[in-house]
Amino acid sequence: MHCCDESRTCTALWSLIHALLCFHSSTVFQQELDTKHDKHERLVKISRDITIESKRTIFLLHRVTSVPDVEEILTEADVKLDSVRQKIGQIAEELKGEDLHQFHRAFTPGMTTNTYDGQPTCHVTNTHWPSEVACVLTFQITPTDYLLGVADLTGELMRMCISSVGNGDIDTPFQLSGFLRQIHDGFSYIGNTGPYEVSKKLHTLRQSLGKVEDACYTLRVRGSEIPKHMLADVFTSRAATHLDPDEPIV
Amino acid sequence: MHCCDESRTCTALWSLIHALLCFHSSTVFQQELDTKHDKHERLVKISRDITIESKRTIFLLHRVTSVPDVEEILTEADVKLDSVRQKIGQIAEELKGEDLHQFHRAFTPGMTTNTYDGQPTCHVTNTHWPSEVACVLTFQITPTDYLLGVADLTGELMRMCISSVGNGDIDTPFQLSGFLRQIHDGFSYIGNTGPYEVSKKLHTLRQSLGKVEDACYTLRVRGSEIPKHMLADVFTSRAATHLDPDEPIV
Amino acid sequence: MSVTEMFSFIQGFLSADQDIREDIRKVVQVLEQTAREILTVLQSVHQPCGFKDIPSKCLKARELFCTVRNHTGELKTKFPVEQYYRYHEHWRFVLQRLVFLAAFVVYLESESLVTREEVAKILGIEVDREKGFHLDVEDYLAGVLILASELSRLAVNSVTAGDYGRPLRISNFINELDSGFRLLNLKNDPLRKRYDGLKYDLKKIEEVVYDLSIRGLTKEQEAGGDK
Amino acid sequence: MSVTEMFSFIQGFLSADQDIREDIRKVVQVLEQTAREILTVLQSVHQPCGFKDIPSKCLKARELFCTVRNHTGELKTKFPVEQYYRYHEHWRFVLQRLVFLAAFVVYLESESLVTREEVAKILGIEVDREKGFHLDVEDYLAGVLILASELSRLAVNSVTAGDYGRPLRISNFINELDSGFRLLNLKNDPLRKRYDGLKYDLKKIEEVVYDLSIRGLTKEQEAGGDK
Amino acid sequence: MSVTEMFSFIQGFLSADQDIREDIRKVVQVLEQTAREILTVLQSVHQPCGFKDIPSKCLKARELFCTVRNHTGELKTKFPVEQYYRYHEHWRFVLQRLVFLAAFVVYLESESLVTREEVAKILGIEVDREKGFHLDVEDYLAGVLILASELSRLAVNSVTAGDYGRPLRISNFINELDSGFRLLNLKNDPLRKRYDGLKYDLKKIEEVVYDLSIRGLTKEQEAGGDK
Amino acid sequence: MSVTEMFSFIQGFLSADQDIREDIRKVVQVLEQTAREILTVLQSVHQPCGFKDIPSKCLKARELFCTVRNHTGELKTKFPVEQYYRYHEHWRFVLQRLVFLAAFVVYLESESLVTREEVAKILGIEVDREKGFHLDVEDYLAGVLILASELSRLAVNSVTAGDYGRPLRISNFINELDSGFRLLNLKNDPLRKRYDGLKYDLKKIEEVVYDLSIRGLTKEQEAGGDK
Amino acid sequence: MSVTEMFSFIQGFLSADQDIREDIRKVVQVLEQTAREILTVLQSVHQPCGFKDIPSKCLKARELFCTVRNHTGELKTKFPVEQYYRYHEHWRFVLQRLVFLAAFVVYLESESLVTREEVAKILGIEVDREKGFHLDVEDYLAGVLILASELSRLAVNSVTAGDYGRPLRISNFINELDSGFRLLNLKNDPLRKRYDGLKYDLKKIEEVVYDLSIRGLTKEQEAGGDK
Amino acid sequence: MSVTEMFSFIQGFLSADQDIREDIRKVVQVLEQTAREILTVLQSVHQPCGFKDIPSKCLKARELFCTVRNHTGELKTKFPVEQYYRYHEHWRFVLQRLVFLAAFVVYLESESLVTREEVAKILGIEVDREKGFHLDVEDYLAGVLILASELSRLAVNSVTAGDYGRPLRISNFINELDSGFRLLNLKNDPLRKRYDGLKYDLKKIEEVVYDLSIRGLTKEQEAGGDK
Ligand SMILES: [Mn+2]
Ligand SMILES: [Mn+2]
Repeated sequence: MHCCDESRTCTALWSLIHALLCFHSSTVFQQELDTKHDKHERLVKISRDITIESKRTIFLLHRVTSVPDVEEILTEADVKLDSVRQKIGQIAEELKGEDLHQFHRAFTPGMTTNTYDGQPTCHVTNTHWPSEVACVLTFQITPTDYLLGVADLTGELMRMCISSVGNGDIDTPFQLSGFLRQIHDGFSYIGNTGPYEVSKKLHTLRQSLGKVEDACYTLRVRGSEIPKHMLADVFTSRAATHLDPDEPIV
Repeated sequence: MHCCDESRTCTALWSLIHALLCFHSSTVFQQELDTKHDKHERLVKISRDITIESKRTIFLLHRVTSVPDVEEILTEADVKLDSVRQKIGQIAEELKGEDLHQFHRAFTPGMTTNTYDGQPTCHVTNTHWPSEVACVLTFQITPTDYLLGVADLTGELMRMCISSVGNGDIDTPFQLSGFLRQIHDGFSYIGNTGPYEVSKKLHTLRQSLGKVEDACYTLRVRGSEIPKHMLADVFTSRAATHLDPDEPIV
Repeated sequence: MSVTEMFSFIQGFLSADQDIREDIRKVVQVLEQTAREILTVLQSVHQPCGFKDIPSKCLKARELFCTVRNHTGELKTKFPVEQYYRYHEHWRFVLQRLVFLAAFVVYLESESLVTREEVAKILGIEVDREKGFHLDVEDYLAGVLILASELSRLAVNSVTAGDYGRPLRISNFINELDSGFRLLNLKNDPLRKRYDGLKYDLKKIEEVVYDLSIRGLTKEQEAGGDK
Repeated sequence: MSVTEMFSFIQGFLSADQDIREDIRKVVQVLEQTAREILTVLQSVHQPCGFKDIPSKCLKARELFCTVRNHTGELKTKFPVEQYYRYHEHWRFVLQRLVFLAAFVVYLESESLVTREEVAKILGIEVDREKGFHLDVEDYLAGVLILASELSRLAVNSVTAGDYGRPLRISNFINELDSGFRLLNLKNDPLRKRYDGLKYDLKKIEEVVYDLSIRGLTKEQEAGGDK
Repeated sequence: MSVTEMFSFIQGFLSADQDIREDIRKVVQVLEQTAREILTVLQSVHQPCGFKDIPSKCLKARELFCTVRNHTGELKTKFPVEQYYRYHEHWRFVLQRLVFLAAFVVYLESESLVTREEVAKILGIEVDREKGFHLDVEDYLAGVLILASELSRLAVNSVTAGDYGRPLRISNFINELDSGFRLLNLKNDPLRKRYDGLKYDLKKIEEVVYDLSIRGLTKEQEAGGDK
Repeated sequence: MSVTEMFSFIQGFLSADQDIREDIRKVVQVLEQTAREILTVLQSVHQPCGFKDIPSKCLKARELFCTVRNHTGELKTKFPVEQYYRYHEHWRFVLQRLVFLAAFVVYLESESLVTREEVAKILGIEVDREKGFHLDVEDYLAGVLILASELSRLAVNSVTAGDYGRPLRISNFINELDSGFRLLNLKNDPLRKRYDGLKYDLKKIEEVVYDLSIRGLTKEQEAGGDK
Repeated sequence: MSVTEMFSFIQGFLSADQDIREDIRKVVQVLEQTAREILTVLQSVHQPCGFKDIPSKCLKARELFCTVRNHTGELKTKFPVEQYYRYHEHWRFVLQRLVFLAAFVVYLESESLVTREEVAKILGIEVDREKGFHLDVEDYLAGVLILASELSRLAVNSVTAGDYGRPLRISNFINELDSGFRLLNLKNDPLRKRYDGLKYDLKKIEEVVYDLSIRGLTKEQEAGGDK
Repeated sequence: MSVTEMFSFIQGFLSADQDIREDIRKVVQVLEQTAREILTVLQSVHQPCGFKDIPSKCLKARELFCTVRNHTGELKTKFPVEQYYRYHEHWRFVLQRLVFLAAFVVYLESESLVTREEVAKILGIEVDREKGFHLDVEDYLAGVLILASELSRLAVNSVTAGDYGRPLRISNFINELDSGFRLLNLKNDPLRKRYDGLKYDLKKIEEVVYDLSIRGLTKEQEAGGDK
């Protein structure tokens, strides 16, 4: 009933359209739609893997502040990052010859995790802004992805700062607060010029910065109290009881 | 600094705890957490596959109302369903010896699609309530999953009804409206006794039923108009122009 | 200071992007205006008097499509061609409307379905992504589905205007269209939703044909011959 | 009618489930009440006067844990054992509180971390899922993290009460705990969040130790001997 | 200690309140179950076969309302009558459903709007707040609005069942109801929102009557005599 | 203290503003009541019996518009005229309803579209912002769109009442309105959304006309002479 | 017409209710204003200079409570006393604030917890529901919890003002309060949530006492004699 | 055709309005850019090194305010002055930010609260509505509340930078501000919400002062001479 009876009602015109539509669409259109959809699915999967792998690496890097053998951890992190790089390569492969933005949403979550993932490694070794991330990737990260990644990084840095204080590391918070303040000022300079997601991150960033500033404040207030004549005394006893001798002193 | 200096401050007690916690947790705890997490990930993946595969089958079954070779499609659907069954087997395998509910959320989306997936096949061949679904599955479906699946089925049946009307099939809507009304009354009997998701579906179900009832109404109002003396005339001409001769007549 | 520099740099990127979007928005506004004008021309076919001079209305619409081609030509120059999907959302809506309008004109002229190639030509854009500013498949399909809904309205109004043959032809056309769509495995949500609407259009047209049948008005038509 | 029958049947399932939940809720309420009583007993250690008779308070808490074991014994009978995770949410919260309370008692008694086995025994439940109503790993860890926060408070109050040795020992204990947790790769969100809180506890305790150090009060302690 | 004493005293208050709420919740659950059973009985009038024995269904529903009266009788004993509004939220929802069901039965029996007095009698409660457990005006109105929506569905299904006279009578009834509501100056938000839904019900029923009118089916009805 | 002084001063500002808003709210409430009364009068035209005495209903409505003018007169005195847009939100809703009611009366009287000037006169307000409390263009358009939806309902009900000529005239009227709106370049969101509703009204009316056409009821009308 | 009559009758009910609510709102606004004035008087105790003349501030606040009693007296006359819970939401918020203010005054005067009876007397209302407009237990508790948070702030500021004895006394007071609350089996959500805040207040105060202890400032206090 | 003419005429109105809004939006974007630049300049006072050259930063900000005045000057020309509130929403947000920035500069320069007059002068706009483009009271208050939150951050960072006197002065300033706001009877929702935030700022600053007091750092300050 759905299919017109060719011998009676369908004219040549209709059969032409029929052919054109039914077969054209079932082959060409469907193929186009399917290819697109399957590629999207693959990108989602790879992106998911990248996120998991990146989070594991971040986790590993957090231990940097607390273990003696930093080198070993960095090596391990590098191995993990290699696998991330491989997966990013896969994305690049999939996107070869495609318009990046068509599938952008598919892999963005993975990429932003990765952006900040690259950071702590560099940050630990030298406190300067890392730029090698861009080189690692074989395809372009959009500025938005980059900004979002940086914003996520600040959250991790805040956590790092709080645990530094807990561990008695006094320099890191001050260094971090300056660094975070720069990022914060940068973000507020960009303001609502950027896309919505970036403006939204500004709030979280401000909270992280607040926590780091509070930590610095606490350290300063505490440190202010040592009576001058006791100073030497205090630190010898401290070192003797539970501090490593090579720990930086206030 | 994080690691206490054994020779001085750490007593035997401390080293015991240290051993217990650091190594116990990194082996036993971590293993337990990882196993759980990985299994969860696998289940999510299989469930996703089931959903895709099931949707494809439903899609195929929709064509039943419009193609001449129903048998062929049913065979094709059966092949597809076999692959779904295989995947469900994988879930069952993963859950062997596990508490079903621990991972429940991981595979529910896939399972509910599948519940209603089984239905149309049966519905097309015989209009009775199918119960074989339960047998196909090698593990128990919770009543909630079942109800959710049935509710999703009604949405599909509503679509089927509307296209039947479009195709001039006049019996299906009346059959479907009775069937849907029974399901609707059943759901309203259960009311808010069930879990939240079930109560939520009731609204959608009511909308679907409304659409089917409207369709029946339209058919009745339309059909009421044929002047008795024209009746025979109308249908001969109709059959002659664009209806299959074996189409059921009002 | 290096961080400041980097943020200024990024700000540059973002500003450039916003400028592009602003430019695109302006051209798109003009396109929307022209699309509205074409619609006004074609809408009159629903009026009883409008049925008489469909050809002249199509001609007028064709002329307006020249303007459309100028605007799409301008649109292409507003952004790097390989970033089509970055700015897709800006013109997606108007492009679907234009596909519909082109499909409507072609239908009124020849009662046939416009192909993707033809639409692209009418709008002055490409079919293949590689060749430049192109017509996305989904946008083409969305435009065709708008046509279906317009034709179901036309079926109703052609009866009012006393043209009893057209609804039958529209019915066949929409049925063919439905068969075509049924072969597609639509995953894309908005398109799937629009396609669900097609069933209601189909139902409406079927009602019209039924109403004509029981009154013997279709036979009359065949006997009398039409168009 | 078959559909009606089936819905009655399902309604039976759902009612049974709700009855089970109602039963569980009742036992859980009693458990919460007992947990609150244990807390009241243990809270008094924060008071200056409370520091003197910690042992007697621990004994009293141990007695109340007998009642807890009775209730957990009853809880087990309320639902089929293999459906533990189906109803997990009902007792999750109170179980974590009880783990904390058990861990607090054990800490006050021996300044050591209660093991999962010990906790299970104190609460009258199993460690292995296979053996019956058990203690989920995550609930154990959550309970331990509550302990950390309580101990940071205890460190503060022990200084007020004039006990200058305890904060140092608490500091070491929490540091060990932190090392342990740092080895875990926490994916589970609520646990991860709670763990983030541990850093603040650590910071607070570190402040106390620092305050004692710069005043030479830790040395005094070592010299004088304590506890 | 005085503070402790006062808090113990307060705990007495709170426990009493919680016990009352627990008791109310239990009765309300039973009421909801009975309401659902009445609904199941009455909903079968939408089935084509259901139109034949409306009287028997009404009888069955009336019997179930006896059970309702028992439960409302029990509900009254659960709390001091002057504290009606303290616990109002607990039974508000089920009471509105019951008003609807009573109004539906009365409509099916006599095609008239149940008055507040009648509903109160059917549910075994009072109209005046002073006399005891009463029916709040807003709950009565909410229940009546649910009826309107059910009747618009009934109008559609009665046509399907071949009863062409009923929609016209429903249309008049709903129109009268609408006039009634327009007299009210509703500020109360949830009621106002529900009332907005009445317009859609009205429109829907008018379109059913229209479909019958244009096909001469209303006249046929009048000619043939109805009810 | 200077800060205190400044804040006291500011409090004066804020109080004045709040008083004005309170006053406006009161008058607006009365206006809403009158609007509801006019609506009740006009609604009866949808009833079969209501078709007979449309003129008398219009007269009654016209009388009530006198009251409206008194209230708008009072409204003007409640705030400085140049701050119209500061308080616009307060009366926006009721003004759109009143525009609709005025447009409905005028349509029923003369089957023509009320102009902005006429509405303003009926409501006792100005057209030009410069001259005082005026009718914002967007509010005028919103009111006209409510009329379209009311007329689609009237088309349905006039068939029920046996008046077969009116739907055709309504169809022409709404078509003209639609052309008018298509001339507008609407960016404003709420108005645009309402305008999208006009398409549905139009389609509905066209279907009514179709139903009459296919049954030959329009010709009958023309033959019999109408209006 | 009977339906119309019933609805007119119902409108009477609704209007009466709306009028009562309007009246209540007005009195409540005045109460809020007075509450804000009392707060302003009491807030100054946080200032270093404010510590000197707490008694005079308390006297001033006591005077303002006379005004409060006038307003609560007026409030009672606005609605039938048995419908307290019908309109409870309107005054709930301000009553909790007033309980807090009364509790704050009493604390400042005597460093003791105001009882429910005392508060009721200060506010000119009843303790027992039976005797008239009364103070709901939950509102009393809510007000007391606001006091706890205010006292944690006072502890901080009293150190700034050089009063080292007060924090210790506040700490004891809040500890006692905490024990009291732990006796309660709170199920009620908003109160439970507020109670969770008490833990933070307690911790904050303990830290203040700690800061004093470690610096030997508490002993100094004891030595020097206190209050 | 008369309807067409009227709609063409209305299109004129709408276009004019849209053009004005487009113009306003452009100027507002530039204002926002300048506001962000001022913010960047002033935010550097939170850096330890930033405390040294506050005066030079203030000078730089003052220069940028010249640009602001140019833009506000331009903004005024974009629409008829009496229609301020028609377009208020467009510049409301940026104006509040600018008030904050002006208040911050003035605070840094003189540690005093900028008056409404001063702000208006800095921004190149009027205080009185009658005189032209003015500063709405609520926008002034909103900007001042942003300042409070910024100052609580400054108090923290000034301690980090070793400036122990500033927090005390900030505390007094915020206390005075709080008293001022308590004089206001805020009903307006967004402003009320912001004001609730002030309490947290105040508490935060008080704790900073506390930390300094208990360590004797405030006295040291006083002894050493300050500012
Ligand atoms: Mn129809
Ligand atoms: Mn501190």
